[in-house]
Parts: sequence; structure tokens; C-alpha cells
Amino acid sequence: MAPVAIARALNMGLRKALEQDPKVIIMGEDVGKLGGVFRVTDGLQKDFGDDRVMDTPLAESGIIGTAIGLAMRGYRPICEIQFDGFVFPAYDQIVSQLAKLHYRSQGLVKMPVVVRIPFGGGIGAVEHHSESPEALFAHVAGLKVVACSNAADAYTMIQQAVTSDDPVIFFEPKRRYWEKAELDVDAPLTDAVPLHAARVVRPGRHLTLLAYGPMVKTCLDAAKVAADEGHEIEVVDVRSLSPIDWPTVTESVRHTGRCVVVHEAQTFLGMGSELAARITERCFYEMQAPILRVGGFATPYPPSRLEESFLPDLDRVLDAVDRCLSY
Amino acid sequence: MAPVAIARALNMGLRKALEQDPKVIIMGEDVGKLGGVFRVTDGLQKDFGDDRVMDTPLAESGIIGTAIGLAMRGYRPICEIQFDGFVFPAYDQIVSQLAKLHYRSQGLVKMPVVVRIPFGGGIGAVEHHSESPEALFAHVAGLKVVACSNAADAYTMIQQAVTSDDPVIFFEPKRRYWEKAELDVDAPLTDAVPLHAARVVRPGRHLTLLAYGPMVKTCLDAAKVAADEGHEIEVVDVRSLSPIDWPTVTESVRHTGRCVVVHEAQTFLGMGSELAARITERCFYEMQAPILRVGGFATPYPPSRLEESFLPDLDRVLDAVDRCLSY
Amino acid sequence: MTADHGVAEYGAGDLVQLLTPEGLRLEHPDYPLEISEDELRGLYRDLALVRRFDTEATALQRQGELGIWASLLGQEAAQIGSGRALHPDDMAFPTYREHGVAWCRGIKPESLLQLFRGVNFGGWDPKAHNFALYTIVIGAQTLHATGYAMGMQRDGSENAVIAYFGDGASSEGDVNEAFIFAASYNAPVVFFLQNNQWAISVPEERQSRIPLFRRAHGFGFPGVRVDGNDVLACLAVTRKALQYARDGQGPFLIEAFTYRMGAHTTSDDPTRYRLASELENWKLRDPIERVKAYLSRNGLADSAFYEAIEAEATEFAARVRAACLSMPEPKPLDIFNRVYAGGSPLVDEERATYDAYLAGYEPADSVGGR
Amino acid sequence: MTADHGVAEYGAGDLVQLLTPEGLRLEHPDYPLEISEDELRGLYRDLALVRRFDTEATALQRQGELGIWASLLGQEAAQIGSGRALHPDDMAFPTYREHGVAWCRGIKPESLLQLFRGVNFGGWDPKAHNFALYTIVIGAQTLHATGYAMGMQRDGSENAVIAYFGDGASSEGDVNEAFIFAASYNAPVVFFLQNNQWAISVPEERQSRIPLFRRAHGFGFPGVRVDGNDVLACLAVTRKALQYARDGQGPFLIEAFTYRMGAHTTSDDPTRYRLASELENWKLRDPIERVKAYLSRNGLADSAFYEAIEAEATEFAARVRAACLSMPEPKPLDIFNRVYAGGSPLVDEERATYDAYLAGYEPADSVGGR
Ligand SMILES: Cc1ncc(C[n+]2csc(CCOP(=O)(O)OP(=O)(O)O)c2C)c(N)n1
Ligand SMILES: Cc1ncc(C[n+]2csc(CCOP(=O)(O)OP(=O)(O)O)c2C)c(N)n1
Ligand SMILES: [Mg+2]
Ligand SMILES: [Mg+2]
Repeated sequence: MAPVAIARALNMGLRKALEQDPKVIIMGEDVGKLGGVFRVTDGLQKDFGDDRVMDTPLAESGIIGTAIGLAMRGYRPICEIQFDGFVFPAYDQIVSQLAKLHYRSQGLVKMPVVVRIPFGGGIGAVEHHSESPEALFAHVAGLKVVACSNAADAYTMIQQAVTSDDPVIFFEPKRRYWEKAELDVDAPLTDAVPLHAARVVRPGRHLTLLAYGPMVKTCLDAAKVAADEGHEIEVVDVRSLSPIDWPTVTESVRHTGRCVVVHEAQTFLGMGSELAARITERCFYEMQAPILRVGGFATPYPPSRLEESFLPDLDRVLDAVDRCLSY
Repeated sequence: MAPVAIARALNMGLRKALEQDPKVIIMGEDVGKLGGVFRVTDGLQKDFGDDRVMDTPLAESGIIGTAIGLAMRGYRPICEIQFDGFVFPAYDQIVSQLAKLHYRSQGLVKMPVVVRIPFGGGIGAVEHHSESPEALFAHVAGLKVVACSNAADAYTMIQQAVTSDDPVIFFEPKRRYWEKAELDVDAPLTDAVPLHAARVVRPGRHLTLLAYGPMVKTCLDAAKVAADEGHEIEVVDVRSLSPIDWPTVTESVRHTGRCVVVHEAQTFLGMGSELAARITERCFYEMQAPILRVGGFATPYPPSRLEESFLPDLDRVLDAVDRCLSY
Repeated sequence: MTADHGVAEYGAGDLVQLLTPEGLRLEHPDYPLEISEDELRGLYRDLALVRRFDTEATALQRQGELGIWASLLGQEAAQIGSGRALHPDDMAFPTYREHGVAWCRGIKPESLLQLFRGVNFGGWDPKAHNFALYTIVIGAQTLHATGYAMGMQRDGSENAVIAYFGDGASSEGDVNEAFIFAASYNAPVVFFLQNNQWAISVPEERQSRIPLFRRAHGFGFPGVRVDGNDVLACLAVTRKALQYARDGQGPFLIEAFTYRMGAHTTSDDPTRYRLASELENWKLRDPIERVKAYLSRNGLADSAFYEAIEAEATEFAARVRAACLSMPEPKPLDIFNRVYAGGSPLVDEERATYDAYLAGYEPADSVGGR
Repeated sequence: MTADHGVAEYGAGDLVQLLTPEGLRLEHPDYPLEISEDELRGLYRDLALVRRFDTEATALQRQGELGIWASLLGQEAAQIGSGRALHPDDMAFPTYREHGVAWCRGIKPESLLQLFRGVNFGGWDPKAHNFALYTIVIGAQTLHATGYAMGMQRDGSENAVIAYFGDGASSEGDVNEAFIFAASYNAPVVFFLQNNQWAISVPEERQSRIPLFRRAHGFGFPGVRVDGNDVLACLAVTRKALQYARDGQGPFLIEAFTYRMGAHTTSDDPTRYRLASELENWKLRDPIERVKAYLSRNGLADSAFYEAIEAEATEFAARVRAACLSMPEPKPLDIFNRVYAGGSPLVDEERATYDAYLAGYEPADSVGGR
């Protein structure tokens, strides 16, 4: 079939999930007739009815809190949070309830709830529309946290998330929503890479670039440029931020001896800190250089005319690669 | 004067803050007649009136949100969150409003708001009363985050936090509330160690233990035990979690070449990850061993009968010290 | 200007009461109650047993067997009245104080004590009893209740949900959002507000300047205030509210006006913030005494009956105590159980490491300061 | 059962209107309005200019000069009526759509455009204008407004606060908590709800099953619905509400019933979720036309007047456009400014590193793929 954009791949994955399990429901602000502000749920209410695809009142805590109740009743809600910066009113329900109910009930209650969050910057938006809050969820035990980076993964990962009996915070790289790739809609889900596996998306032996979501493409671009200078960069799409697929990640770094982590989120206490800390612990003797991190600055996300400076780009990644290689 | 407990030292510091600036107000649940569930505000409403020390409706977002409005009007609110696990309903107001208003207004609006949070476990409490959410605030640009570990610091740090023109998330080690120390109430605040400075609380040359809040005492105890085995452990009370006093911290580790970070919070993406990542980056050639972390497990905080196993203790710290020394 | 804008005054007549503190039976046009003599005696037994259970739990806490205890003293009628109105297939969402409702749902008392002792977070199966776990984060469960009710509605179920919360809780955003969602989707949920007049040390007046049952009117659904110390009124009003929900009319708010006769929890010291006289006053409206007065006055119970209940209560308390004392301790590695339904390699790895650590463990002092 | 429990029906008579869509002047017993001819003409000018400003901003967005624009089309009367009721020392807390209120507060239009262009987060001094920054997180500002009002109260100020929000926002926990705090402390704050009937694509009915002004009654303060397309009614009701607050009577909710005639923002496509006929209907109730009709009918304005306003508007729009196009770009290092009032070594260090990086910067393609 023709290449499909990430937003469309998610739409197709959601459609499949709705088809396959009558307990799956979609809820959120503007997910119905409008099809979501990014059209990820386009046409789904029309085809599945407003009982399966529900517009909610404008209240994020209410969305997640009622989704929890629906999950207790046996439903599998997929909640859309309109933009990254608007998930925080629901933070309490997510970290104190959604994340803990399985544990608190000694496994008697399951929480198969997916929270979809378009995240990251680069779209010229106003404030609160470009945040990367993934670390604020990954630190919380009881949640699973993933980020897709391309259409094929988007299509399978969203379906895998829906079948997960654990709550999954599902980050979508909003600025890549329109980037296309081939996808194989007929491949059985069981053959797909597991939801919580990382993937080497470009092999190399001089240095490992670790990224997820929107930065995977940036890293692949950087690896291509570096190749012209004779540097063979391995790029790993981390994909799952909690749990992290340590075997894949550490194997890559053990092999290359050098690593740069890239994400849009503020560097300080971002995912890169955990990746750097644990990889260094596990590969101490193999490290030829300290792990460097390229991320957002220790400032709030700036006004959009400055976002190109705030966000890691090809040049900042290459700069870090060079610095790391020069150790 | 006689040694004073941490809770009492905080009370004395708050009293001084109320005395010195009529714009300082205290607000929260049960801070009035009851004096707070830990009695930290004991007697303050009686002496300053219920205009200065206000019981609020039971709504954390309301507390922080109205404190923001009061700060805009020129007040300096000190908000008490009753327990760590109850700060999350206010998370949106803290991370999207309190943290950002100074930046958003290009410096025209100041946010001198202190959010006091008794944190950590070890008191045999029911769920949500023993959490260590500090990393969830430290990752957020625009906030300052500190934790006190002893009565003398509690007394000065709370006053410094109140005079700060930036929002300060002030973590209090609840299980140490009753531990006493001498404090010098006459020393001018200007002579005190700055709020955002770390402090070497025990010198040593074989390994650095980094801790803050309740774990400082545990680390000091561990250092004492280790001394009997001939290991000279340096203990650094990190005190400020955002910003971190990197010069003090890296100087210590550069000097010892080995480091273990200890906190109660879940290890995964806890403060230890940032400390380990950045220290390793800065002291790469000096590191004799990887930085090890001792923290809570990657589980929700367990029922209280299990908390002694969940929480880092003397033995787990010593175990990590031994492992680190044996590299 | 006030009266023009919907801020009318409500009088004492707004309180639904079917049994006076003196034990006189009243009729209320909207809330007729048909109840057999056996049922009446059963309510008395419920009230007496849960009070005894509460007393025993408080004692266990004092003796160090529980970390903390949240007493229901004074709120027995609100809890038994509403709890007995529930159908087994209805679903209840409690706070941390609904021991009386738990009793009605067939939860073993020791399952409750486990939470307060700290061996787990509540030892019952929410699904088997249609009684959710206790929720300590104030107000959070009202949204779960609403979502659950939305699920029932979707299932075409004939049942309804009841959500418990307190006067303090009414101020949390979550509770108000629950009202909004419930009204918006017409969800079959009864919001049962036990107004015990205190949120720890903060009096009801700080939360609302008008009676709390009226909150519902602003969201477009009925709100009624019932005498929370009157088990019959609580039963009748809850029954009617549940039926209203079952009939597809949507949410309903019941404010049970009662009084927290004890401390907030065993950690609390109410002498710091309220007068003893207030408590004395409320003792005159004791929820159990009035049922006893009614039973006796109408010849429905004699001293043999009361003695039998007393004996049962004593035995019950002893059983509870024994169950508490013989509770097995959880084991350190239990920490790692059931974090995720689908498992997690990180948790597994930490479990293995900790297991190995424990196996090689020598306490610091057992080796002479190592 | 419904009527018994405070869920009474409200009729059309509940809408305060002083000027009909046809331009007829009505009197309302509770909301008398004294207004001079000059003031009336002034209101017309305000309405016309802010509409023109809005049109120009939409055009600028279409031409790529703004990232996004949130149009106030249709809501001019609600904003000008309420905005002109404010005293300079009153404080206003807007959402992201209050361009008309901003105009009344003396905010330069280009200061608003800066936010939407992405050069900053709003280029005005909230204190100098007593107009807070725009708030995009729905409802958050209502708590700030309440806290600010609590501060005014403490200061013994004679002023009041106005908090703007939308029909969608009324569902957020924060807004309901703001009602609770305001009522609890009797804070001098007027909650001004512009019910434009849509929260992006979600109709008002999803948020509430009864008229939103009644929400206030459940919290114990007055709530009134005013014709939001009637600038005189909005002015009169807001004046009275502000006075009520100033007089120490506490909060007041105004629901201005209006209609969002444009898209939610320039990114939105309302054809996906609402019928064109709805808009056509509302055009008949245009907020500006009725003032024009009134002025003309009563001989208060002639064509020379309208032409002068039109000319002023054209010139104004040109000025706005020029100001937008000549807006200086922020510089990369500006990112690091004013993160903290007291500075931060981490920010300083990152600034220095980035500065050095930029100084040594060679774009990847300028060196032939490096
Ligand atoms: C979100 C949250 N904030 C604060 C607390 C601490 N707390 C526990 S009980 C309580 C008072 C609750 O009052 P109310 O809702 O009236 O219930 P009651 O205890 O009277 O039954 C408070 C403040 C909490 N558990 N959760
Ligand atoms: C907390 C939060 N959730 C979601 C959004 C996205 N969003 C922006 S405007 C809007 C609708 C707001 O509707 P309403 O309050 O009626 O105001 P209006 O736009 O109609 O003026 C939504 C959902 C947001 N800005 N903040
Ligand atoms: Mg109460
Ligand atoms: Mg609207």
C-alpha cells in the first residue's frame, strides 16, 4: 500500500483496536466529530458511534478518573490528551491512581488504560503545546511509557498498548505526524517487535546515538552526515521509556564504547540522565568517553520563534558526537 | 539554647519570617488551630491571626492557584501540602503556572511562593504518606527545589526560601522531624550557607556519599561504621536539588574517585540519575568506579510493614559502598 | 440581591428525618419507608456490631497493633442506612472511613485492618464484593465511581453506583468534575456525602457557605439533605436515589448530616480545635440510641435481644482481635509482586538482586560494626 | 422528583437584555444603566475597532505572520461591555481570547500579537495595565484571580477582580475550586463566563445540562445570565457585579450568552462539527449591528460618524500590521533570560556553553555535509 503518515497510521491502529475488542473505547476532548485536533481519531466516531468514541467535558482529571472507573468495569479506554502541556491536571489520577491500582489491589484490578499524548515541539505553537514531559511519567512505578517515532511503529505500538493490561502512557511525536512510511497492515501483531523492546535502526560501530520519538529522525540524519566523515554511528530507537530495554541499549554501547543521548526534554533529570547513569554503571570498563546528552535547556520551553534554538537539531547532535568521539 | 527538633526549628523559622515581613502568609489544610498535622505551624495562627495563617478549603490546586494570585498581588505565601502524596492535585498549577510565570512575563511578575512538603517514608503510615516526589519537581525548569536534613538547616533554609523571589519546593524529612540539634537563632541569615549550596558534612577520601533530606543521617551512620573498617567516607548533603551545587559535589567526587548516591525515591530516574550522569561526565577520568545508586525499588511505595525493606538503610548503603570500593 | 440569584435560604425543614433522636417515627411524603420488624432489628445489630468493631480497632491501634485507625464513631447510621440500601450488584466506592458500608458488603473486618496495620492496601477483592478499595487521596474515587457507572450504563446494567466522600472532599476539583461527568452522561451514580462537619480540624463552613446538598443543584441534579444519624432516613433516601439512578434519571447527591464523634484518626487531637460541648450535644443525637428507643418503645426488642447482640458483639470483637494478631507478616520480596500485570524486567531484576542481597545479608551490628 | 430538589427550569426571562438585536432599548429592574451619548458612541467605536483588529490578525495569520490566532468574532459585546465596566485599578485575568478586554485595558495590539507570533508570551506588563498575561491552560487563571482578590481584600483595597473563562472551562476542577475559595473567603471577584456555546468542537451541552449561570447557586453566590451580544447589558451587569464584590458581598458569576462566530482558532475547521445555519442565525444577533441600529434610530450617529470610525479602523489595522511586520526577532540567547528572579548557575552555564557553540557554529550543509 501507499506510504502512510504517522497520524494516519495511529488512526488505522485505533480503528483495528476498536474493531477487535468491543470493550475498547476512545475518550477525550474533540475526539468525536472533529477527529481530534490532529485528526488521529478522524472518522472513528462516525463508524463506531459516540458510545465508543466519546467527546468528554473539558477536564483532564475527569477523563482519566472516569477512564479508571470504566477500566474497573471491564472496559479498555484510550484517552487522548490534546497536547502534552495539558496532561498535568490529570497528573494526580495518573500517578496516584492509574499507576497504583494493580499493585494496591494485589493484582485483582487491572488498568488497561492508554493515555495518548502528542508531545514535543517544532510546530510553531504557543506555550504549553510543545512540552516533553515523558520523564515525569517514566519515574513513576506502575506506569509503562512508550514513544513511537515512525508510522510503522505507530501502527503496531498503539495496538500493542491497547492490548496491554497495564496503563501505558503513549507519546506521539507531533511534529512528525505527517511523515510517511510503508506499513504492513496484514502482518500479525504477534510478529511485531514487542512493545517494550528498543530497536537498532541504523547499525554502526563508533558511537551509539540513543533517541526516541521525534529525535530518532534527527539522529538518523546526523548519522548519515557523520558517515560522510567516516564515523559509523549506530542509532537506537529506545521506543520504551519504562521499562527500558537495557539489554539492547547496553549491548550497543558496550560495542561502540561511546554514547550520546538525544531528547527534546530538558536535559536536567531527563531520560538521558537515567540512560547515562545506568549504561555507565553497566558498561563502566567499556566506556571510552563519558555519555553526553543533548536535550532542551534548563528553561521553560521558549516562545516558538526561539524553539529551533532550544531543540536539539542536526548540528547540536553532530557537535556532541564530535565531542564524544574526541575523548 | 537547648537542642531543637526539626519540626520546631521550622516553626521558629516560619515565625521569624512572619515577623519580618507582613506580606508573608501561611496557607494550607489544618495549619491554623491544629498547627498542621506535624505541628510545624503550631501557635502561629494564635499569634499572627487567621489572616496571616489561613486554613484553606480541602483543595491543593486551589491552595497553589490562589497562592499564585496572592503572590501577584505582592504577598509571599508559604503553602503547606499535608503529605507528599497529596501534592499531585496541585501539580498543574505548580509546573505550568508557578514555575513559568516569571519567565512568561519576561521577569515582570515574581513568584515568591514556598511549597512545604513533608516527604519520605519510615513512619509506618498508610499509602500516599511516604512518597519522595522530588525528582518530579527538580526536572521542571523554573522551580527551585531544596531538602533540609537537620534542625539548624531547617531553621535557616526555610527563612531563605521565604526570602527567595523564586518559587521554592521545600522538602522536609518527616521521619526526622523529631531529631534535635543545636541552633544559633542569633546568627544573621546573611552569614548562613546559601540556600543552594551543598555541604560536606563529613570529610573523607575514599568515597563520596551523596544524600539529602532523611538519608543524610543514614549516610553519616554508614560512614561511621565504614570508618571502623578503615574506609574514610566523605558525606555530602546535597541540600539543593535544583539547582545542584555542582562545584561542591564534583570537587568531592574528583577527590575521592568513587561515589554512591542515596535517596528514598525510586532509583529509576531519581535524583541519583542526574547526579551520576553529570558527575561522570565531568569527572570521567577521575572515576575509579561507576557511580552506584541506592534508592527505592521500581515499585510503588509498599505497605508500611514492608517499608524497612524498600527504604535504603545502613546495610544497603554499606553494601553499595563495599561494591563501589571493590572496583 | 441575594434571593434573586438563586441563593435562597434553606430551613431546618430541608432535613429528611424519619426517626427523631427520641426514637419517634416520622413520615416524609417523598421518602416512605416500608420496613419489617426483622429488618429493624437487623439494622440495630448492624449498628451495634460496627460500633463495637470500631472500638476494638481503636484499641488495637492504641496497643500498637495498627499504625493508625480512622474511626466511624457517630457515622454508623449514615453508613448502615446507605449500605443496606444497596443491591449486591450495585457498586460502592468508599473513602477510608466506610467500615460500616464494608460490613454491609460482606468485607471481613480483618481485611480492613490489614490496610491500617500496613500489611497490604486492603485485603478484599473489589469485584467479589462490589466494594472498591479504600481511597485515601481525597475525592479521587468519585471519578472512578462515575466512570464505573458510565460502564454500567453501557452494559445495560440494572444497577447503580454509590460514591462516598466527605464535607472536606467536596472542595476537591475531582469531586466537582465527577458531578460534571455524571450529569453530562447521565450516569447512574449516587454521591453520598457524609457531612461530619469536620475535615480534620477544618470546619464545614470553610468548604461551603451554603448547605452542601445544594451543590448538586448548580450541576443540574437533585441534592437532598438527610439526617445522617437517622438510619431509617438514610436507608429510605438512598433507596430512592439509587432507584432514580437505575431508572435512567442520572446522578443524585445525598448529604448525610452527621458528626464525627471521635478524632479524625488515632493520630489526631481534636481538643486543639473544637469544644467538648459540641460533642456532648451530638451525643444526644446518637445514631444507635434512637433505634434502641424506637425498638423498645414499640415492643420490638426486649432486654434479651439487647443482651444477645451485646454478647455477639463481644464475641465478634474477640474474633477481630484474634484475626488481627494472627495476621501473617508480608515478606520483603512481596514488595515486587504485582507492580505490573504484564511484568517488568526492571522489577524482576531488582527482585533478583534484592533476593541475592538478602541471602548474603549480615546486619551491620552482627559483625561488630562490620 | 426533579423540581423538588432544586433542579427547576429557567426560562428565557432569565436572560438580562438591555438592547434587542433590532436595536431597541429595554429596561431591567435590577440592572438600570445610565449612559451618556458619548459613551454610547464610544462603545460602538470600541466594538468596531476590536473587530477590525481581529480581522487584521486573522489575515496576518493567513499570511504566515502569526503562528495561530484565536478570533473574538461575535464576542465583542461581552468583552467591551465587561471591559468598560472595570475601574483602572480593578484587575482582570483573561483567557487567550480577550482581545476586546485587552483593548479596554490599554494593551497595545501588537503586544497581543507577539504571543501569537511566538516572539514572547505576551508583551505587556500585567501590573502596569492591571491585566494579567493570557492563560492558555484552561481555567488556571480563575484561581489566580481568586487569590489576587483575596490579596486585595487583605489590602483593604476598594477594587475588585474579574476572571474570564469559557463554557468549556467551567468543567475544569480549577474553576470549581476557584468558586469554592472565592465563596469561602468572600473574595471580591467577578467570574465572567463567556458562553460562546463551543469548546472547540464540543457543544455546551456536554459540559452542563442546565444553564451555566446556575452553577454559582450551588456554591452559594449569585449567578446571572446576560445577553452576551448586548454590550449595554454586559456593561450594566458587570458594573453591578463589580460593585457587589467591592461592597464586600463576595463573588458573582456572570454568564454572557454569546456565540463564537468564527473558528476556534485559525487552526480549526468548524465545518466538521457545526452547521452553517447556526452561524447564520447568530449573525442576526450580531453585537455591533444592534448598537449601530440603536444609534441610528435615535439620531445619535450619522453616516459621517460611521465613516470616521471606519477610517480610524482602517488606519488602526494598518498600524497593527506594520507593528507586526516590524516586530524584532528574539535572539537565541534570550531563551536563557529571566528563568529565575534570583538566577541559576545551571542556566548561566548552559547559556555560556550555547553562546560558545554558536560562536563556533558551522551549519552542517555549509561544509559539504561536514
Ligand atoms: C488530596 C488529599 N489531600 C489531603 C489529604 C489529607 N487528609 C486526609 S483526611 C482529610 C480530611 C478529609 O475530610 P472529609 O472529606 O470531611 O472526610 P472525613 O475525614 O471527615 O471523613 C485530609 C485533609 C488527603 N488524604 N488527600
Ligand atoms: C487544560 C487544557 N486542556 C485542553 C486545552 C486545549 N484547548 C484549548 S481551547 C479549548 C476549548 C476551550 O473552550 P472554552 O473554555 O469554551 O473557551 P473558548 O475557546 O470557547 O473561548 C481546549 C480544549 C487547554 N488549552 N488546556
Ligand atoms: Mg468530614
Ligand atoms: Mg467556549
